[in-house]
Parts: sequence; structure tokens; C-alpha cells
Amino acid sequence: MELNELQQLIAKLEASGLRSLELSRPGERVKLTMSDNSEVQVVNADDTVELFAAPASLQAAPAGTTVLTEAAGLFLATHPMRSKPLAEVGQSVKKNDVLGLLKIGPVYAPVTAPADGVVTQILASDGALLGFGAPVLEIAASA
Amino acid sequence: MIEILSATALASVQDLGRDGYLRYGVGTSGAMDRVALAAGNILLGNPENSAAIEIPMFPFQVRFLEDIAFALTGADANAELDGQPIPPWWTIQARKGQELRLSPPTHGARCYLALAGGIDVPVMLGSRSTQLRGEFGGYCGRTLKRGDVISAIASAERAEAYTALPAAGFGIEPPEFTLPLGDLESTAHATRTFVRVLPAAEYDCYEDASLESFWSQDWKITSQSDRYGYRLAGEALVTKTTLEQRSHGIVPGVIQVPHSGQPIIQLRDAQPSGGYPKIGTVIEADLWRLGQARPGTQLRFVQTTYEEALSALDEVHDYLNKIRRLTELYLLSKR
Amino acid sequence: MFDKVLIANRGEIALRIQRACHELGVQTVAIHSEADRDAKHVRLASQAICIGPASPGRSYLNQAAILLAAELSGAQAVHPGYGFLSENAGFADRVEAAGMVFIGPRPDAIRTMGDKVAAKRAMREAGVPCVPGPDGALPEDGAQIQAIAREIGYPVIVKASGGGGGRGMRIVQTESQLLDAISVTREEARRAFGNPELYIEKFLEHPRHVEIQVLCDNYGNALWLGCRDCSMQRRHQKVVEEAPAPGIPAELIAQVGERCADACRQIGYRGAGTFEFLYEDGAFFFIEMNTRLQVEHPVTEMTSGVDIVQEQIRIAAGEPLRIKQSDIKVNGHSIECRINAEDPYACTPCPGKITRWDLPGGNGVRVDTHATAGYVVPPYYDSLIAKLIVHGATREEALARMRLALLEMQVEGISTNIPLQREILQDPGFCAGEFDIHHLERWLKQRQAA
Amino acid sequence: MKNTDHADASPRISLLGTTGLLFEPPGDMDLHTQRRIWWLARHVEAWPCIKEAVPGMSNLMLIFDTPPRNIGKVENDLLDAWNSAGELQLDGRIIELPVIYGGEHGPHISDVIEHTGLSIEEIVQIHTEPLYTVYALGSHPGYCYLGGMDPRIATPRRKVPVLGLPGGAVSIGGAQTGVSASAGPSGWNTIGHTDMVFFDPQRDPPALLAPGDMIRFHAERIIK
Repeated sequence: MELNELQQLIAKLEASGLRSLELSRPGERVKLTMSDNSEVQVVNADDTVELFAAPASLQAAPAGTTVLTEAAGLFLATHPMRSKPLAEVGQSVKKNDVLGLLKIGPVYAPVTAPADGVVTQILASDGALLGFGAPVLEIAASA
Repeated sequence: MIEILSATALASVQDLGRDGYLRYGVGTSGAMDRVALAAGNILLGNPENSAAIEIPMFPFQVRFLEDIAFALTGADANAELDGQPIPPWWTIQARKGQELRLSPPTHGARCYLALAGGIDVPVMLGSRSTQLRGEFGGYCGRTLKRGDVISAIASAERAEAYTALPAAGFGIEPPEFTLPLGDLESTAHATRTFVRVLPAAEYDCYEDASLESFWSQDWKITSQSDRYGYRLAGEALVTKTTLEQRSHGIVPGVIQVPHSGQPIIQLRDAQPSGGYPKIGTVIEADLWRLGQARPGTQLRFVQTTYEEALSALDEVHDYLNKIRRLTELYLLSKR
Repeated sequence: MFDKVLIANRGEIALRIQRACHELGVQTVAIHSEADRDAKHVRLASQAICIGPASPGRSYLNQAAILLAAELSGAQAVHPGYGFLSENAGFADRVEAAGMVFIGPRPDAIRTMGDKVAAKRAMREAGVPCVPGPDGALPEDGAQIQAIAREIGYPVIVKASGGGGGRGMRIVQTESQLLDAISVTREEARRAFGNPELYIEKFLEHPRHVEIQVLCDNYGNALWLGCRDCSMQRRHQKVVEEAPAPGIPAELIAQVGERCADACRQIGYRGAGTFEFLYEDGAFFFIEMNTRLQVEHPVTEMTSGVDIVQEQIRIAAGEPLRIKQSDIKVNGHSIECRINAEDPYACTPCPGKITRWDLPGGNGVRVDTHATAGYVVPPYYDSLIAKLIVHGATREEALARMRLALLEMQVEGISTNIPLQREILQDPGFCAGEFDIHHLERWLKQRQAA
Repeated sequence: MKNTDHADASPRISLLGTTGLLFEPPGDMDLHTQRRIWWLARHVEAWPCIKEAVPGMSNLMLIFDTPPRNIGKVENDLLDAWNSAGELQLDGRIIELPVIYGGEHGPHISDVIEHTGLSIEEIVQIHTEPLYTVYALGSHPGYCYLGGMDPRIATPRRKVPVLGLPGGAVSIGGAQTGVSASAGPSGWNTIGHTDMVFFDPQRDPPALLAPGDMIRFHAERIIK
């Protein structure tokens, strides 16, 4: 499993408020447990690796800003009238651009770029129910 | 206030239409997609019947001459406000001097530009809709031209209500996704429009084979399709005997079949009476779908009953009521 | 029955309602603030939705955010618990406008009972005994007011129609103080409640606070489930509650209980409710009706055997009451001590992390709590962290059981009022059942002086 | 004229979607029938479910305020009302209309000549002879449907409607004749032109003519 995949899982784990998460697929099994001092332990089935990645350091990683929801809703990466997602990794965005939608019944609330930058990671999965303050994606300040 | 920057013709000021003057020969006019018009008004906290601009030709460009919230509904015209992309079915606050540009849509036929407060044109015979044939109503009784300056009705309340509007604005779900009809593929790509039809007076006068093909074939919406009506092309419909009707009232949605056998769906600017045989009527609840069907795409008729047509109308009202309620709640939750 | 109920509350009551739902096979939606992400009821809910930051105004009191979450969850009903939005008629209206059921009375009943003057008028018309005094707002004219007060007899109490919870009231001993007191209270009421309307009543000097629990369905059936004594109060906050009220003849309680049930039938009341009375010299005087679940409802559950929260949900789902008045017996005695995260004597809130959390147990002991060892009591909300409830065959047995339970209960890391509760349970006046609503304040004052 | 085959049958009621319905009684298109239609329109307009009652040529369109759930009851009530309908006598004015027949403004007169086998003079003579009664307004703002045309000059509607017909066009469609009040499309055969203004949205009522008014065409010129 790649490091960025792990990081995404960790972000989801934090966002969900779950204590642990287990994932298995052919050849590997990963168990993530939130320990009390906010560390994340990763246990690999074959050779046990421990990864001490505090969420704070993850969020601060390469000068990134995590964009959080400002309402609860179902995350839509793409407007149903369109075929292209509102935000994709590598895309340059401007402050106040709409990077995703939170569907609340028929209302589409925006997930908004807090500043100019480049999308480095999409953290929320399409169709997921996100609460207030959940991480959606990450943008890095453009050089 | 906004200024029209496009020379493109055919954009007109419309509300939900003009009621009660059919007996003077005055048709209803009004938005081709009344659901989109109502939804745009709801997004802005306007009464549903407020007037907006119906835009059927693109590109279309306006400049805002004051700070004002606006809403875009209907066709997805890949709108940009000073270069910033605006999602479809969206409301946002424009600043004085900003320019809104609408491009040819890939989804839908008509875009509605609504302004907070509603467009301020005189009410003529109970409506602000443009009566093109009668050359009254709307903006000077005509379609819009470059240089026209259009005002919104001023309202202190609306300024107050929309201080809560998020900087990036917000939107609502277009009705085709809340109220889907037909196959998903057609909805997603807007290549084929399904509308429900109630048989009309002369339905039984057609050959069985014609009735069969009326329901089963893809009717092509020809380029001779506009606010007056949609002329369709397909296998000609044949009556058992020659029919000649006395002139009688008709309504938007009536499918007339002239002697050529190629149906014409009468729409918002159609004359309110006629004498051609009527094979059916596109139900009121589906007229908005027709308003977004583009020339060159396919149309499919789905047979329905009066009871189903009433339920369909309820569903449209429920959709509008729900967006009104949730839009209000959403803005309230942001205060 | 509903498939899914949204619980618009937090803490122990959210957990209590959640249990009732799950026992009925109903799924639950927990809405919560960011501060309550790790709360027990959030963890145990069928679905949890974070709706805003810690501040109650942006979460548990944010009606719009709660209703949007209800929309997202597909819940068919909303249980408001107590506090927060439980007696907000506007919220109940909005829930119903959204096509959901508000688990509580109809909005108009909440509105009527929220207006003290209207409530008193409704109760007097329904034959419920009220405190002497006119059931209308006071006139403007000084002479008329004086005449009214003279007819009632001093001392009198001046109250704001929109007030409650001890706010917006003033005691007047003699006629010379009356008009000044009126003008000061009117101004306070105007500022605090936006409603300058006042009314005036006979002031009772040594009353007890006794209340009657009722349950009503949508089909004209109304029951009373016995009475509670909640006289042990401090700054108008109940500290210890018990059922039944000691030393009041059962026949007298039954008489008042029937009147309450009658009143409910007359006004078409729905759901659970509480009639609050002052009790003095063998007589009951109605003061107000609470149109919601009470914090102290468990003592009635322990003595009546009725699960009040489950019944609330059944009623809201349109089920008729399954029990008759004759099925309800008062069985033994129950006492509840509210355990608050606060300084036991200064009464100031003490949020923080609980490091040790040992709960009492055994026959007849019930603890309703959302706290655990390691739980951090957030500073943003009510300081109630547990309700310790005991049941015994007699009041003496219950008292003994409570003393033991309070000793067993060990909390470390934060201050709680457990030491105060232990002392109250030793107080001879309380133990003898000889107390009025001023007893605890007097006792605290004496203790401070000593 | 060839009417649909319900001459001896009971009135026909057909739906116009959920927007309204069309009531078509049997019998001839004459003033007696039309006066009963006017009576019915005035009577039915008071019903709570009806927004507007719009007389046509010996028929009536009803527009629903909100579509009635029980459409069968409305249909029965309508039949009952028709059976008890009297003739509503409207006291109208007589208006003279000068017309230029044929030429640039009467492009389809040749079709009428061809269909009827009559000469242009005969057609004009027959067309200017009667006093026409305004049976109904419709088609476009201020347009009048007239009753009383001589069937000898009846000519079927055009296979393909004409798009840009000017206002003031005098035309024949089937057994009917009329004058257009403003420019627009039409399926009728245009035989002439008049300068009269028929509609002003600032006026109340906005139309110059009302049912019951009478018109006489007067040949100002005939262009061959």
C-alpha cells in the first residue's frame, strides 16, 4: 500500500471519528488504530510497520491547506449536469472557486477554495455523507 | 441594473405567464421552462412569478451596473462571472462592473437569468411576460438588444436576506435529477427527451399504425422550433378520414397535426386557438422538459392518464416547495 | 412505528432516548457538535451527523442545521429531549412543516403553555386549582393594580408572562412597595423577554414543589403517572427529586392527578407533560406546565413501571395508549440525585477530563449517564453528567440505598456535587420529609455560616 | 363544412392535458348555438375550479384554476348546464371594415379561386355581402372569429402554415373568415387587407371587438 493511500485512509479515519479501521485485500491487510495521543498506528500483516503520523503534521504537509466542509451533506465531486469533476488533483484554483458540492436534499452547498492554489489531494469520496468540519480536499499554495 | 452586451436576438423577459386573457385572443406567453424560472426566483427569495430573462441563444453576455444577487437556472451555459466559473442552477452575488458570460450549453436549451427582487418591467394585462405577437409586455414588447438596461425591483428585505449568501454562492438540484423520466442515459446527455402525453379529441381518428408509431418512434425536433411551437419530423401520422375542425381554444402542450402529418407542439407563444386535429397534449407537468429539449435532439411521447398527470403536477409542486423550504433553511443555518 | 428518529439533543438524555428507540426497533440519528464527536450516543447511533461547532447557538440550538440534517438522514421524527429546542414552538412548527413528527405536543399547546397567563387561564377553565390571583395580564392603572393585590392579600408575587425558571419575578410584602416593584419588573420583562406583560399572584411562603406527570395520546386518552417532589432546589435548579411526594395523602394526589388528566383531554394535549404545583397547607396551586420530558422522569418510571420515553415515541407514531389509569400503581419509592460537574458548594461549573469513573450498582440502582472514564466534560453545555436513581420499597429503604450508592460513586479528575449530595442525604430535615422549596438554600446558608 | 362525425351525438368533452377541457356540442355553427355557448361561458366561469371560459366557434374551452381531482363530476355538471342553457343575446355594435382584396396583401386569393371555381369579383361580392357576427376572439390578441360566411367561398386551411403574415390580413379558413390583428403565422388563406387597429393592451378591455359585435367588409379596391 502506498503512503498517500495510507494518508487518505488516516484522514478518513479521523474524519469519521472511528477508533480503528481494518482493510484487507489480496496480499495485504492493514489495521489503523487511533491511539490516545493522536498517533496513528499502522499494522501490516506481513512485516509489522509502525508509522507515527500525527494528524497535525499530516495536515500541515507540504504547505497544504485542508479544505473542510462548512455544512453537513452528501459529497458530490461532479455536478450531475457535467461530466468533469469540479476539482481534480493538479488543478489550479482561485479563491472562492467551487471545488465540490454538498447535497442536502435538493440544495447544493459549495465546498469553496479558501485561497488560490493547486489541488494536491481529494480526501472525500464521491457520495459520502460528510459532517460539518470534515476534510474534503487539500490545496497547496501556488508558487 | 444590468446592461445587455450581446447582440444575440431572442432573449426575452418572461414570468410564469399571462392568465385570463385567452378570450381576447391573448396567449399565455411566459417562460418555456417555468420550473427553471420559478426555481431561479426561489433561489433569490423572490416570488415564484417574478420576471427573469429567458435566453435561448448563446453566447450571451451582460454587465452588472450595481451589486446584486442573481441566479442561473435552466440550461447549463458554462457561466463565468469575470472568468470565475459558476455551476449550473446557482445563485451568487455579483459586484458592480462584473460581467457574466454564458456559452452555448451542452445540456438544455434555455437559460434563465433571474435578479434578486425580480425584473422591473410594467405589468401588462396581469403579467410581465413579453407578448411578442401583440408587441407588448416584457421589455418594450420585444426581445432584448445590445445596450438595453434592465432594472430589478428594489427591496430592502432582499438585501438583508442575502447578506448570508456564501461568497461562492450555492445551488439546487436541477429537476431532471429529482424528477427523472425516461432512461438515465438520455437524461445525463440530454439527447432524448421523454414527455408524457394525454390523448386529445381527435386521437381516435388516426390509423392504428399511426398511433403505434406516435408512441414508439423518436420524433426529431426540427430547427423550426421556437417559443411558438416545436415542429417535429418523423413518420407522418395519417387519419382515417379527412378532418376539419371549427376554431377552438388550445393551450401550450397541444400536439396538432396539420395535413402534412408532421406534428406541431403548440407552446408558450402559440396562438390560443386553432383548428388542426389534436392527437394529444403534453401534460403541463412535463412542459418544462420540452422547454429544455433542443432542436436536433429526439423526443419520445409516453402515454399517460389524467390521474398520473395530476400526480406529476403534484411532484413538480413538491419539488418547488422543497427547494423553497430547504433554501430558506440553508440560508438560515449560515446566519 | 417510525423507521428512524433524529435526536436533537446531547448528553445523558440523548443516550436515554436512543435506548428507547433501539428497544422499539427504531433507528436513531445523532446530530452533534464538533465538541461531542466522541460522545457515547454519537458512537452508538445508527447514523451520526456533525452539524456545527461546539457553541450551542451554532449546533444544538441551530434549528436550520438540525432540520437540514434531518433531511439528509431521512428521519421521520425528531425527539427534542429537554432543554435546547424542546419547548420551542417555532421549531416544532418547522419540524412539522418538513413533513416530520415532532415528538412532543402540538406547537399551539407549547405556545399556550409558554405564556404563563394563557396557561393559567386554560388550567383554571379546565378545573385545575391555581394560585389565587386573576388569570389575566395586569392593567396599567396603579389604583386598579392595588385593588387586585388587596383582594388577593399580601404578600403577593409579580411575575412576567414570558418569564420562567425563576427569572422575571418579584415578591411584594406591603402595598407601599407594590407600584415600584411593578414598574421595575415590567421594565425587566420588556428587556429580557420582549414582552412587558405581567401578572400577579398570592405569594406562598413555605410551599413545596410537587408535580404530576401526564401522558396523552391522539385519541383523547390521558393518564397521570403519579407525582414527584422536587422541592430540593438551589437557585431554581432541582438537585434531588423523588416519587411519590412524601407526606401527602394519596387520595389528594389522585384528585389533583385526575384534574390534570381532565385538563389534558379538554385542551387536546398530546404526548408527555408535567403539571407543576406549589403545595402548601394541604392544598395544590398550579404554577406552570412543562410540555416536554423532564430531567427527573426516571423516578416516575421507577415507581409506575411505565417507560415514559418509549410511550412518547409510540404516541408520536400515532399509537393509542396501551394502558389504562387503573393499571397504574405507585410502587415503592424512588429518589434521583443529579450529579453535576461543578464545585459542590460554590456551584460553579468544572469541565475537564474525568480520570476515574466508578459507578454504583446493585438492586434498585440506575445510573443514566453519557460519561465514562477518560470522557472530557466540555465547557459549552449544561454541567449534568449523570443521574443517580434508586428505588426501594419504602422511602427509608430508598434513602439508605442512595447513601450507599453515593459512597460507591467515585469520580476523579473533575469536581462534582457528589459531596453535597452525600450531605443532603444525611440532613435530618430532608430525611424526615420536612422541607419546602427554600430548605436547601437555607441549609446551605447555615452550613456556610458554621 | 365537414365536421367530425358527432352531428347527431351528444356534446363531446375532451381533455387538454390537465390545463383545461374542450366542450364541443353537436349541431350547426350558427348564431343560435353560439348564443348558447355564450350563455354557458358566463355560467361556468363562476365555478370555483374554472379560471377562464373561452368561447370558440360553437365550442367552449375551459381553463382550470387547479385541475379538478374528480374530472367526471365537472363533465357531468357541464352537460347538465348545457342542457339547461338558454341563448344569451349580446347587444353588439356594427363596424364597417374597408378591405383591399387580392394583390400583394391577398396572396392566397388564387387558391380560393382555384378551390371554389369562382372569379375574384364573385368571391369579393360573396365576402362583402353578409353582416358577420363576432362569435369569438382567439388566435392572437384582438383577432375575431366571424360567423355567417357563405359556404360557397369555403376553402380548406393550408397544408403548411404561413409564418410572417402581416396584421390586418383578411382570410378564409375552412368555412370561416376573419381578420388578423397583428403580424404572425397562420394556416388560413389570405385574400385581402384592412388598416383597422383591433387591439390595445393599455385599454380595458384590450380588444376593439367583443362577441356579439357585427362587421361588414367593404371592398375599397380589388387588385387582380
